[in-house]
Amino acid sequence: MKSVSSRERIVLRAARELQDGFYVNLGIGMPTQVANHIPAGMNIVLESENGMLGIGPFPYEGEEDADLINAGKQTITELPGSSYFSSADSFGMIRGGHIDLTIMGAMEISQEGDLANWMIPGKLVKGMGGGMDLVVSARRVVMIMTHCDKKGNPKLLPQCTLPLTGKRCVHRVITEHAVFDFEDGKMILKERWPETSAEELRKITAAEYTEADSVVEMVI
Amino acid sequence: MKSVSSRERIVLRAARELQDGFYVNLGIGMPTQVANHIPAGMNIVLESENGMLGIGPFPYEGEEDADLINAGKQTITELPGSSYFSSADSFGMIRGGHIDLTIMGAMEISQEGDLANWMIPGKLVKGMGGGMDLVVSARRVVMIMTHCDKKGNPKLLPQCTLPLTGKRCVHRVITEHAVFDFEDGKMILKERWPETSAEELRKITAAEYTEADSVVEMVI
Amino acid sequence: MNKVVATAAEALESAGLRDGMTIMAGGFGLCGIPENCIAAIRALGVRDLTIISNNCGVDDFGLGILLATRQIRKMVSSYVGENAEFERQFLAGELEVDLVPQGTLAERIRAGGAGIPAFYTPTGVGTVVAEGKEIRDFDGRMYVMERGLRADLSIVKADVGDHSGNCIYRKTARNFNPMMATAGETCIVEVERLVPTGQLDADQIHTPGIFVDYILEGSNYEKRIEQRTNRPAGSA
Amino acid sequence: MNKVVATAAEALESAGLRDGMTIMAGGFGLCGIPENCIAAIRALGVRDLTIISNNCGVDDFGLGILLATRQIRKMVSSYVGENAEFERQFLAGELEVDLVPQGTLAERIRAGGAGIPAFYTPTGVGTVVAEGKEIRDFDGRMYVMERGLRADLSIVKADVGDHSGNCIYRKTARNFNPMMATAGETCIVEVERLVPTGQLDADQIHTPGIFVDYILEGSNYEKRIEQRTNRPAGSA
Repeated sequence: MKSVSSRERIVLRAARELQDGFYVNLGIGMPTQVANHIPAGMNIVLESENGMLGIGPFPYEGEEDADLINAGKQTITELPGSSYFSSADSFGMIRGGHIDLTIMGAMEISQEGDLANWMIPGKLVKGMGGGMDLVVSARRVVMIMTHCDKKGNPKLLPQCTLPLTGKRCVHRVITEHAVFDFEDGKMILKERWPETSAEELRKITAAEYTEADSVVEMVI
Repeated sequence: MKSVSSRERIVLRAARELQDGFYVNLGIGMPTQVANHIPAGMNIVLESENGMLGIGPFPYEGEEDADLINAGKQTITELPGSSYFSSADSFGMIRGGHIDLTIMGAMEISQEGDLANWMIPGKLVKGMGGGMDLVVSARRVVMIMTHCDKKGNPKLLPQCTLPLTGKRCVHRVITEHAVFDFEDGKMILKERWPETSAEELRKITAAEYTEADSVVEMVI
Repeated sequence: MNKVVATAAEALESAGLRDGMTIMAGGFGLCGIPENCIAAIRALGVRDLTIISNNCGVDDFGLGILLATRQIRKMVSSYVGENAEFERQFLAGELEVDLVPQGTLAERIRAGGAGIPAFYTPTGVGTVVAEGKEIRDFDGRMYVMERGLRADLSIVKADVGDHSGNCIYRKTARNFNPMMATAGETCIVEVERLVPTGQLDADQIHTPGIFVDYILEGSNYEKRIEQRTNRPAGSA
Repeated sequence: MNKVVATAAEALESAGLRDGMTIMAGGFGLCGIPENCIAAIRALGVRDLTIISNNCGVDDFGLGILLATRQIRKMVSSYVGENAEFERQFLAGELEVDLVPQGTLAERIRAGGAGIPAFYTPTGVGTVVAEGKEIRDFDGRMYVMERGLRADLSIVKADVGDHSGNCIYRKTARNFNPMMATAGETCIVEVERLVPTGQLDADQIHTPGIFVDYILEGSNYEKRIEQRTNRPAGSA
């Protein structure tokens, strides 16, 4: 087992969601790092909702192009086969179900698969950006997050306490301890990190969940 | 006064509807001929609803391009400043009110400005093409037609007898005898051909209309 | 993940072409039509097709050749009947026809591909087109609700395409092709020229490869002209 | 019929810039923003503006410079608050903010320009975004009705334009610009390079001139980068 941080573990596990030929949208922050772990030989096309397919690596110093950024406003590069389009066409693509997979960060997820990741009451509301569109329209919606918040409070809850981004929209959530799927409004444990016991997991998970017939070891 | 046929008279009068800077859609048939009478020095951009702005003249023999046709499926050419776009973008342009003027042929027009020009009962229905979109969305909708049908029956009627293309959509109709405007569901005589008497006009016009304060001579 | 196939027949078989399918076919008149796919559908002999296409070709070319073989059960179009066999089948009740205003047809397909289940348009209010549909007032003007349109398969014709499925159309041959590429569960594009990925300018792609499942370089394009119109030699 | 003007100020004055106007401004973050028009609006000093733009710039650049001068009354955006002055005015109740999901914002503008008064989207159902709006079932899924969006004026940034107003955008600087060009009663485009009509390939025009009322070649483009990210020299 590699010695990696919780966040690295989440990112590495998330990279295993990729499949050859997938068109993928990665959210800002931790999800963006999934791009660093695309298996060699696998053909993945990354979409940026500000109007691009085929995101390349960050540019070398001095080669930044102000006209070429991702949805996190970072400078990027293009690849052979890239294409550009308007925001309307971009979200037409997203809403039309053409994105195979989106991987995004989450703040809270309910046991029914509701998602909250855009607004913290008491803090300034900055806006939902393109997240609300992505989570209701990508063919597969995978959330990644640390299992608990900085104070140790569970983020997998019976119900979200924060304003929702989408209702029953999450297909899978990956944390450093486990992988859960949501099927017909039910939360099901699919994989557990070997160093986390079943009891421990129950303790840090406020949401109600059942275990799949064969819960497998979470592998990164 | 030039010696011209009724149809030529209609086309010449219709050409006077053009204004510098206008983006114009001309219907199939007689309206297409209006393009031959754009005053020298006037800048008119012709739109073709199959996806082009800036229709040029017909090509010389041997220079036809199968990829370049107008909405009547005739071979055409492009001009400096032309652009191509999809049918969705074309009708977005039309529905969005960006076409300054459309000139189309009509079969019947009611005194309220209803239009029928796509379907003759008893004959095979071929379809409305883009006409229904154009007549409800162009900023100015001008219809041209002979005043009566081949049997001498009026085509300006109290009510249309044919299935409608659009309700209260016509702004102006030009025939070989007169020009009428439609304002708030009322039909108003604006211009009369000098050789057509006021009485004669009443006789060949089944629709009810009032005369404008100053009916002027129709000039071509 | 290889989208490139050798022939239209191979693409159609991979796409699971079958009786009763709903197929969107690009083109306006005979301009920008997927000639190779149409010919292959004829050769493969599937029946009871619903075809969504602005027109239905002519007697011996374009979608018209699928009428001769009685493979089409229903047409969804804005303008049809440029051929005698169409008229005969329609009048005999052998062919169903759903006429849709051209702008509404284009927008319904665009909506279908863009995840919009319904929208409102002023087109057709007060006409037979709006009968049985919801009519609604927005800001004092009446609109009719129209539904997004999707198909099992779309067959699209582009000028140039690359191995990733990125496509560029040429002149008015673009027409319905770009929207149809987005609205089919499976999308086949045939191009006149297929180039390796990386040869096309990313700013100039009309249809990004994400929409394209199969791409092929077509052959023997006839590109027939419906109305050959010329100006006299020597004229301006 | 001359669309070409010398400066953004001239275009804005011709367009009747005035207090209380609703203005759409292209750009995503600081990418593809109409720098010259924003600077001219600041210089002309109009107030009580409603600005429809995906973001609101940063403290000293982009639309943020109109916050410093208190010219903006309301923002319609999908993501805001990258600057301190925005936060201060918002918390003080001096600035109104209408947050719209990015895809819904893009589609509302596209609809506004395309004569679609309303459409349905799955985005936001079950969230605060859908509160007070019509929710409707289509084929077993719930959607929310959203309205088309127009503005008195749109200010757009393209890479190249011609004297007829035809425009081409560059890379991700395209973003909201093309739709906004269609949805303003008046549309001003500023370009980095203005060329005579006929210099651009008709197949490659992103915004046809029909949408453009005024066009100008901008000057002194700063094109600031918000998040300069690099890979190490020598890495793949």
